[in-house]
Amino acid sequence: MPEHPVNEGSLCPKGNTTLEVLNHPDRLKFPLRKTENGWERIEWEAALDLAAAKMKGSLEKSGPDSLAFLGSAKCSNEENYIFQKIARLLGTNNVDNCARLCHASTLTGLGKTLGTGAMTNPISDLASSECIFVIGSNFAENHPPVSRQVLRAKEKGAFVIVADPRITPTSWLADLALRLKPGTDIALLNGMMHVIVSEGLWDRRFVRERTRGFSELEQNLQRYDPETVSRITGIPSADIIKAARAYARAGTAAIVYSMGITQHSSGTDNVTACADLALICGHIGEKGTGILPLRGQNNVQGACDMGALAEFYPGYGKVGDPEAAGRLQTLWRTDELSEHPGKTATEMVEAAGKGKIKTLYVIGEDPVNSHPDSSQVKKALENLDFLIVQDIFMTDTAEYADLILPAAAFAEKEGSFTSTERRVQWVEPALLPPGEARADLEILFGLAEKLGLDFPCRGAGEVLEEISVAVPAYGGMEKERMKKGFGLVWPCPGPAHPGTPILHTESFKTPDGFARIIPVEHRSPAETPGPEYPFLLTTGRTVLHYNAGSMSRRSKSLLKKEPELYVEINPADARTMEIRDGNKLFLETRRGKTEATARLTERVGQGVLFMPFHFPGTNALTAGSLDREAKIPEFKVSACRIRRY
Amino acid sequence: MPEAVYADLSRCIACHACELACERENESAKIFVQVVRGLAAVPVSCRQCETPLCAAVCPGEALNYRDSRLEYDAEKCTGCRLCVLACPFGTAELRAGVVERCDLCQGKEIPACVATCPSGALFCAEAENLGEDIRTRRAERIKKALGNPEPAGRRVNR
Amino acid sequence: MKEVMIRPERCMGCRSCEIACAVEHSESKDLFSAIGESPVPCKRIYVEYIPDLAVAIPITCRHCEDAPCTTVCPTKALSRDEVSRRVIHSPELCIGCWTCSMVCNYGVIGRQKEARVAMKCDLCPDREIPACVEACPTRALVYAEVKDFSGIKRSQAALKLAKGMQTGSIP
Amino acid sequence: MKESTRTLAPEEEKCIGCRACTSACPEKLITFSEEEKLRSISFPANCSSDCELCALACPEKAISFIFPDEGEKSRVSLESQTLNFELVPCQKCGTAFATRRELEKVRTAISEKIPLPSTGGFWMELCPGCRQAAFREKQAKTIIQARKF
Repeated sequence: MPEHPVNEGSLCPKGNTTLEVLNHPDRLKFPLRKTENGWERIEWEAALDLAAAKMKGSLEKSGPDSLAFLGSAKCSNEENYIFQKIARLLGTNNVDNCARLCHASTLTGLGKTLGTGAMTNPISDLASSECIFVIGSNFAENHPPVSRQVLRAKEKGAFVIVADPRITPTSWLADLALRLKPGTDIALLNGMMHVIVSEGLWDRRFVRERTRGFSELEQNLQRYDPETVSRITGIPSADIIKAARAYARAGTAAIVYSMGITQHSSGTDNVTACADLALICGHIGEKGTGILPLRGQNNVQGACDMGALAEFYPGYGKVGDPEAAGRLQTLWRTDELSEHPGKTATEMVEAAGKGKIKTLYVIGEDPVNSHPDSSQVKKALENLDFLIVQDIFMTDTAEYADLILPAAAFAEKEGSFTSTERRVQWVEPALLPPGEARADLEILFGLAEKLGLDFPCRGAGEVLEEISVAVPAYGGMEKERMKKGFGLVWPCPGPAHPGTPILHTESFKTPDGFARIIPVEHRSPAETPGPEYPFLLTTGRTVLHYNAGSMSRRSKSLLKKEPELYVEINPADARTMEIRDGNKLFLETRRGKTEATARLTERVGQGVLFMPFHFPGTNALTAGSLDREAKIPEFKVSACRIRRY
Repeated sequence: MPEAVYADLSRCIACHACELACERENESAKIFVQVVRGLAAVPVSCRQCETPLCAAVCPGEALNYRDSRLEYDAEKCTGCRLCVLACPFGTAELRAGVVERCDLCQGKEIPACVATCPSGALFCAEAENLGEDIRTRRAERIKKALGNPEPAGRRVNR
Repeated sequence: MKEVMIRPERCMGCRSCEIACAVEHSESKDLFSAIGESPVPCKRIYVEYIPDLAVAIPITCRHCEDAPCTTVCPTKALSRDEVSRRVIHSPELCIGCWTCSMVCNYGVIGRQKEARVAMKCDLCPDREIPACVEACPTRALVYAEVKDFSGIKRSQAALKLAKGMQTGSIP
Repeated sequence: MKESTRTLAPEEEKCIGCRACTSACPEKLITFSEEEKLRSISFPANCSSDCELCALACPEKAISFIFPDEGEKSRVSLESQTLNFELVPCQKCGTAFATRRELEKVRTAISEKIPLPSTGGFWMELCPGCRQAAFREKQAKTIIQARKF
């Protein structure tokens, strides 16, 4: 659809091969139960009975917190809402989704500074920015249609800064490319703020009228002069000054970031530093400004809004906050809701390993490949009493399951999805699900009935009506309204409200309406290269595959172009180790080892290795060290050693 | 009017979406993207030449340049592969006895590769109009360089 | 080599250069006869009007030192003349693939409709001064070596400064 | 004319080794094989069908048929005939991609259209894949210059 405001009719490679994936013969078609002789096909009725019985069993024997629910950011809002409702009505907050692994730090970081952990401006706003500062995002490969807007801005003369340890297709679009060492983002951001403050380029009025906490920041910044920062980050100090001036002087400037910022043990602080930079320059609340965290899946924003999170109820009411709990209790007509926060996705796995979680229900997730430290994950899954996996393919996680429920894919069901720019859009089914596969919502309602939970089976439209009551920002979301245009952008509190594409125009969503400027300190990553493990391994995406790859690795044409796991290594490093392009390499970290094909390229700096995470193997290497607040694992930095195979 | 798919190389981000869109619509890709020295990506497809060398060597008159369009008659094609050898760009291919080259997705409003290009690098245009955009952009840049430099910071005096 | 240098601040958008160019590249080299000619004579210099800024700027081939168009031309129809250092086009070798037009940074390679070949500024090989330069009423186009052109600009700057010193105000 | 047998007479001087006949033959009687620097095309001595597809497909009109009753028995060879052609390696990747004669034919045909220098265009020495790569490299040159980080 050329008139769509986000992609304007364009598709990325994954989008172009969707049909190959949806029509793949490997699609799960029937419920399967694991027996001693392998998988056995069973009827839906029996499958749901079994799932309910096992869940009830754990519940009675070991209490509600022995259950855990891992939701999917690829499922609709309605499905995520009902999913977490089931979990919470069963008495546990052990419900989470994969946002934990990509943008949990955005929720905490932007939450405490701006009050709302979401993208402040729509993607199309980038076209009217005069300066775009991209840090830790390779949108040209991961969100190709975003580049359209960035190029549009460039055409009007915008200055584009890209900070990334690698030279990526995103850096190609840059006027200034900053090649920093992985894990030194805070130093760079503080360094830029140091320049802005010492040269008086900060927005005095904005800081005075809309924020609190500037003086603490000013003090904290003193140590981050360009020379010091240059030593930490490896970026020439002149470039730091240039970037700072360009960002601060621009009439409108936007910050774009992704997992290069969030997936660190200092993820929350990284995000906070980004927010500080935008706040002191007043680049927030106007068209062309703002902070744009780009999400990686179609409904990460929605899954979080729906409360598929261990510490938040629907609409971001904090678990334990009596007022938020009270509202839900009235709506759900129940008087018990667990008051202590549940286990996050990463903690669930850990708890399963220790035997604290007995039954795990996973929808559309592949923790074996997507969580850090795969070998621990596998051990933990084996340790479970019962594992239910609901997916469209037999994933590596599903292999560990006791019960598999075949689900319909996005094009085969109806529901609403919330995109990265908070745009909620309604999806109508275009295809029929294969075999006996059912829409996730239908499965969840079936299960709820078997569990004896008191809510009737309803259509997605009716669930949305309940959501609009539970989540204030969705108050005006109606199926018919969304279908008319290209969805609605939350917050949209009432049926007459047009939606709010730009946040924070008048005041911030903090209790007093002021944004908080919070100083943060640079800390070294949890693991740094040393004599034993001399290389720094960082992970990321490639343009041709999608997340854990359970879908994109089933597309013939994508696989033809990117068939196997590879590792990028700088030619200078390769020379000293006598590695040639195409050699099989053996990689080892403190946690595990894997094999990959060497790809010699200047895209990575010396001493740095890069691996895509779409293939099994990459996350056997990564570390499970977590951010203190967001509990996001540090995927981006591990110490690693290699040898030729 | 002769049209062809052109690429604004400064915009290409090597995402391969055009190849996959072409494969989806035409079974096999007829546009090829590759990264050059890790710093730039260039899509290459049939240039729709106005003096097509492929047609010049065709012995069976299967390839004909008529009305500003290269027409291909598979009936007359003998599969001799001389056209493949004549093409300076290496964009004609012989697959199962049939010459395959970009035909701009005949019957469609715009070619699939152009419609799908996420960065807007590919465009379908007539040769006459190719330079227009670039000239305007140049002129604007020259004008900007001539004008007074913009104030050094918009909010220094607030 | 001498090139057509542009002083955009002087251009008033009269398009005399475009007309002179087309006439010069016609059979008859006369405006009134040229109009009826076939093939229709074409211009190779373009006055770009920018409506937002209400200015016009002439753009023509820069005869780049390391010209992208000559690099990509498969048949060497576009090449650099070793003696005159000009980027010249041989229509008989042109296959009309328009790659040159695609890579040109100034967008000044046009299409000759009837012959279906590329067409660009040849700096009027039959004339001492290119037609466009001669036709420009405001001297916005100057035919000069780069170093001489810089000289002209320097003396202008010096003149401005000198005037300012006399009146005591800096312009 | 219903003849039971006739003899295939490819003319070695004319044939350029393009293999059009091999794909034209409905009974796949004409075969080819490629070794490192040699392409061989094998024609059967006789063929019983009465089609002329191979002769029609031949760009050089190098195939004719001889019928024994035409009194030209001297030219009839009773054994199958194999023609060998020298293959030209690509100047860049070294893959043998075409016979020398094919390239000559292309060069001549192109020269009729545009006055190429006698060596032909640069691309004649490259295989199609390397032509694409070379072309790509040339186009990317200016962009890469602007992107030196």
